[in-house]
Amino acid sequence: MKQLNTSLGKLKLNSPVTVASGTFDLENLDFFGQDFLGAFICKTITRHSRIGNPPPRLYESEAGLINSIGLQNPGLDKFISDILPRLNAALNIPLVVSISGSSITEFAEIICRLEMESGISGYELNVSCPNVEKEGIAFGVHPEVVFELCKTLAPFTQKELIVKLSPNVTDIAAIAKAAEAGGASSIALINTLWGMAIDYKTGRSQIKMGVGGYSGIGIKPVALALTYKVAKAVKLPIIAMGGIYTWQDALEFLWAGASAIALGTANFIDPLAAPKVFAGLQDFLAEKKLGLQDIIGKCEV
Amino acid sequence: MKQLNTSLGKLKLNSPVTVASGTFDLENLDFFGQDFLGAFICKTITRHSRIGNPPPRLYESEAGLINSIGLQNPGLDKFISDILPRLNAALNIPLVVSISGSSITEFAEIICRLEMESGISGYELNVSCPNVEKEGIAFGVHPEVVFELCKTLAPFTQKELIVKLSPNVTDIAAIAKAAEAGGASSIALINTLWGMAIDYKTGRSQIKMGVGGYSGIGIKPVALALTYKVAKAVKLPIIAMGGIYTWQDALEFLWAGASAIALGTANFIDPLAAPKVFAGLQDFLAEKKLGLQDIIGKCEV
Amino acid sequence: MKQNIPVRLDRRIYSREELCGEYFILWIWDDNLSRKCHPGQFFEIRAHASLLDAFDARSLPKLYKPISIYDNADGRIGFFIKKVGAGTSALAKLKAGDKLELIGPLGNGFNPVSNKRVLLLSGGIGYPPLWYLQKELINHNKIFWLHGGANQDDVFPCDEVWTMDGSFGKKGMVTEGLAPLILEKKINLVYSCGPIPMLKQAAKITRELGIRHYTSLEAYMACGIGVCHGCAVPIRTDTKEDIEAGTSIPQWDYLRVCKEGPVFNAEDVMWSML
Amino acid sequence: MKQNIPVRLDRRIYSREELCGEYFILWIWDDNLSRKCHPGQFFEIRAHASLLDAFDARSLPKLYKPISIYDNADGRIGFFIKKVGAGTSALAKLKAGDKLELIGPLGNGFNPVSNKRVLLLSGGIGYPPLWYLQKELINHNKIFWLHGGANQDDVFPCDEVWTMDGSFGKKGMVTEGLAPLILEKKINLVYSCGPIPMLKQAAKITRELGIRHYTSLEAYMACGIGVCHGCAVPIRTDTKEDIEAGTSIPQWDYLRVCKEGPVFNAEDVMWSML
Ligand SMILES: Cc1cc2nc3c(=O)[nH]c(=O)nc-3n(C[C@H](O)[C@H](O)[C@H](O)COP(=O)(O)OP(=O)(O)OC[C@H]3O[C@@H](n4cnc5c(N)ncnc54)[C@H](O)[C@@H]3O)c2cc1C
Ligand SMILES: Cc1cc2nc3c(=O)[nH]c(=O)nc-3n(C[C@H](O)[C@H](O)[C@H](O)COP(=O)(O)OP(=O)(O)OC[C@H]3O[C@@H](n4cnc5c(N)ncnc54)[C@H](O)[C@@H]3O)c2cc1C
Ligand SMILES: Cc1cc2nc3c(=O)[nH]c(=O)nc-3n(C[C@H](O)[C@H](O)[C@H](O)COP(=O)(O)O)c2cc1C
Ligand SMILES: Cc1cc2nc3c(=O)[nH]c(=O)nc-3n(C[C@H](O)[C@H](O)[C@H](O)COP(=O)(O)O)c2cc1C
Ligand code: FES
Ligand code: FES
Repeated sequence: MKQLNTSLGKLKLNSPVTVASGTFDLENLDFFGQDFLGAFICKTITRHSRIGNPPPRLYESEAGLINSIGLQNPGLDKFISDILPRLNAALNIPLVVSISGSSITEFAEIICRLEMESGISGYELNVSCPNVEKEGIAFGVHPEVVFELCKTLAPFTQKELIVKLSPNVTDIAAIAKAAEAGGASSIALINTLWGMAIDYKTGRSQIKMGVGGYSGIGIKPVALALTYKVAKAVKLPIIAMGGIYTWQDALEFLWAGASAIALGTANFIDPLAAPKVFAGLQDFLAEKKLGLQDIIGKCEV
Repeated sequence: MKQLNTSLGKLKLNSPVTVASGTFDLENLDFFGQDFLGAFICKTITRHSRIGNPPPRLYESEAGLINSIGLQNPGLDKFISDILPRLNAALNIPLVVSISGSSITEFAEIICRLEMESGISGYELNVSCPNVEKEGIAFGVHPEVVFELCKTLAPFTQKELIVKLSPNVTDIAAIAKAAEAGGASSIALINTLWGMAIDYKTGRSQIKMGVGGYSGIGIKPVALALTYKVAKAVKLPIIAMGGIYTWQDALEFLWAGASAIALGTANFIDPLAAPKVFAGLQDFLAEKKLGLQDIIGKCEV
Repeated sequence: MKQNIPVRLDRRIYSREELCGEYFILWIWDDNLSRKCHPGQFFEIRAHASLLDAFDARSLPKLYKPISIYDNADGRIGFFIKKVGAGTSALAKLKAGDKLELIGPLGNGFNPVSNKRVLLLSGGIGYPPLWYLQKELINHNKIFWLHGGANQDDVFPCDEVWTMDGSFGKKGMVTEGLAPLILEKKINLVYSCGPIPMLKQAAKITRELGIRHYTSLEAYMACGIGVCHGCAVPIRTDTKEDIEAGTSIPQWDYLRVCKEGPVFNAEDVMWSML
Repeated sequence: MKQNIPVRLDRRIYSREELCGEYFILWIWDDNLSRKCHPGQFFEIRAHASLLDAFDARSLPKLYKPISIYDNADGRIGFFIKKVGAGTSALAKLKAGDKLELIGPLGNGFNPVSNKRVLLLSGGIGYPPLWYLQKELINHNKIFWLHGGANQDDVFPCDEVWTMDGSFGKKGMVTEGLAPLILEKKINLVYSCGPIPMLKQAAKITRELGIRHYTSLEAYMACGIGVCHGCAVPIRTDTKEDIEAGTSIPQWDYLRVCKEGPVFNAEDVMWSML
């Protein structure tokens, strides 16, 4: 598997295939071995527990999934007491903890508390969840705030500091640059697009909250365009996601400039997506006698 | 057909089904009669002719189309001398002329010139084409500029003044509000999303320009979410588009708040899409004994 | 309420049965898998699809669909399915010999009981999980099964049938028959599965009569294995005393139908929020 | 170069032929349509799809694919197709009796000529339009047909064959044989169709030899009827004299392969931009 080594800032990964926050948990590892994964990114944790959004929370459209989970999670304390020990016991790949907050102070509080724990290789700052009004989203759209956030948090940790960006913005490159200037060590993108579906018979929204987050194969062209734009704008490594189902999809993102990719909705479509993407990449590179470094960012227009 | 009457600001339409700029021309009317359409929106015209982007300009992804036409058009003068007379001779439905410019003055110049012609029922201001660098796109993303644009143009014409918005922005509602405040009489949305595709084998972009505009069924959830957001934000009527293929899709947008819809990519997928959508809407409303006004904006969350 | 580690498998359809209306049954045969299943559990199933279909762009692979275990005997597991939309239509096209993708068994399942007077209450496609339950309970309990459907295409073997249009059995909502039957048959335990409005009404009745009632809920699912939190339903977890007001306030949480459910104590479900 | 108003039709596949490699031929039968077709024109075709498939979400309907008229005789129209991707794979699955969706005839087609010594040059899937052309020209002209392919699966009946791997005919690029043949056979007109690099090379040769050369270009298409401007290729429209420099500057425009093409004068194509 040597061939598929990659790195994400300070993190060395044994595989460019990782999993997107909120779409993968230890249960998935009942289906395949974790060595196919470069890292494990857990569901977003907030300072206090969040009950999440009212159901229905899911709707599958023609080409993807609309969700409205609303960052349901047990909160930082329960994460540390219950979840983290279980993750540490189970994992032998790097664990990245996804966190979100409603203020820079709250982010800082979470990171400082997590710094006291062992078994964490990095943080993913979720400033981009479209299902949380006036919280994550408010951060993700303002370059100045993202800059401040990273500048505040970077000194607290030596670990990988990933900022996860929203596609629902006018200029994602400006935000990526702000994250870079602020001291983030890599960029994750994209979180979900705004999405909605309505029952044509009754006029009722298929998602209780109305607008939800849209993911899956239908967003791939958008995710790829934004990956390409961000790769041109910053030097930071990128972990790309958005509609990656197959190893061919994964290659597109690597060519566009991603150092690693994450599978989100694909995990629901096929619980074996990760090993399949891994195997496909491995065969492709072997056949073409290429290494990942010959692909990453080498796209031609 | 009485049942399917609708209106768009100052325009009375005999059908809520219209066609999206750049995807439909007189040639399409070889396949069906124009009475199925509420209006005819022509390809965007600019002050001077534009040669367009280098090929390849098209790529079909899993769930839609990526295009990079680059607003190729013969320019205002040729439009007036060659195209407009042909449109007027052929059409007995309202003609909306889509226009774009690189400055407010240029937009004004075009409208003033077109006001001297007859047979035009309205203008669609394309401030949102993702395939034109620093032109259309620069307008569409700044509420202040959209406000100024509308404020400048509104006094020049008594005709329907539609502003067509880009989805590639942080806050589409703010831009729609700016258009409303500036004096636009209706809103069209959405133009294409940024989209890209790469040949996984070679790393070559499938579109010569790299990033193009993504349309088709895969963008439907996004278009619907943005239609809903804008319908909540402004009182102006909306002409909605983005991935509408079927009459069921059309109903979703009507529920969400659109007074009319437009078919874009669907015209390529099936040249008979418009009459099929029309017939489907008619049957649905007849069966449910509903009028369009019982549907438009009546979505429940 | 045992939870086994679910497996992901492809299995050939061993046989297929046609029923009235839009209903059909798919059988698979797997002795090992069969031994792991309990009444009330379900599988996520799908007509065989490949991720690579998305690349070929012929058809996009879609989510698995949650389907209860309808029967489980002699190594054969049955899925009793109603065709309602895209996912179940794809399943409806499968023939014996075709491949089925499976994840399961999933969920908590019903608690086995004995020496009880049990009433089973099903509505429409709520029927299948109760069939398997009934088979497990029948030797140790007295069972009465009440089933309701829209019309004669929605009714299946049981003790008493109601249809909305009166085309089979008694006419009306099946819950109209519930209270009298509970009293008449001296029922001390109800198991139910069906549409939410029916379950809500049934829960009200059993609550008023003070009868224990376990209900199996439905929800739209993405993962089926407890990962995505998409299948959440509001369930009472505790009560907190409000000293000042002298009342107790229910504490509740969104629990996962696929993991903590699909079977819940009807008392604990926050019906007003559903 | 006649242009008829294209029609949109569904037609049953009358018969299907299998060829070597990934090639096959689909025949339809429609006397009226047949009368409207000219060599070099094409149809947009597709395996029957419904917009409503998108709603059912079983499969998403995709674009039509441009396919040349390969043959047109006795009311039967043939499409000679190579399976290369999703669209042509869907066509490859069709059997006699299945429905084909058609839009056409489209494009300008080749200009008919007589009393000429004509060379046809095709590469790979550039073969089909030249077959129809050849049938129309054969009685009034002297024809020599040169064809090239990657290997023996890419060759079809003609006068001289080249393959890249030498598995059939001469080994090498088919354009290597072009100049000698033009001279030897005293050719005064070339018609070509094939991959861009081959056409580019051929255009250079005919230009140097001062031979008229019409070439049929390919492009990715969305509408096929001249509406979307997606199939643009750079074509010289005029020349402007640059008085100061004493040179003439080519004026060019992006023309549509589906409307102004697919056949262009090879002299006019801005090959360096392709
Ligand atoms: C734990 C569990 C066990 C189940 N067991 C069975 C079973 O044994 N047999 C069986 O046939 N079905 C069962 N279902 C329901 C089945 O999962 C749904 O009918 C199926 O997911 C619908 O998918 P679809 O793609 O065919 O339709 P969709 O396209 O998702 O929906 C089509 C139409 O059906 C409606 N609909 C969708 N899901 C449901 C639902 N869950 N209940 C009512 N209406 C719905 C939608 O509003 C829509 O109008 C079970 C569900 C759960 C959660
Ligand atoms: C006017 C015209 C006439 C044509 N006549 C014929 C014909 O008679 N018979 C026939 O088999 N084909 C013909 N073609 C080509 C045919 O249209 C394409 O092969 C087809 O559109 C490919 O679609 P797909 O979905 O199968 O493959 P895609 O998924 O679109 O592409 C699959 C692979 O093929 C490559 N590819 C795609 N299109 C082309 C192309 N045009 N040329 C070379 N490589 C391509 C892609 O880069 C990709 O690697 C014609 C094209 C034009 C424009
Ligand atoms: C059900 C669901 C839950 C998600 N939860 C989170 C989350 O908690 N934190 C986060 O940063 N992203 C979350 N996401 C977004 C994904 O991590 C990912 O960015 C997005 O789905 C796009 O990738 P995909 O198209 O591969 O799914 C969630 C997505 C889905 C579908
Ligand atoms: C090939 C193509 C050309 C287009 N040209 C224009 C244009 O000239 N002006 C414009 O305002 N929008 C243009 N659009 C955008 C469409 O009008 C429409 O907003 C978009 O495609 C979304 O709708 P759809 O998903 O139904 O195609 C074009 C779209 C396509 C696919
Ligand atoms: S369906 Fe994902 S948690 Fe239940
Ligand atoms: S394919 Fe649309 S103009 Fe040629």
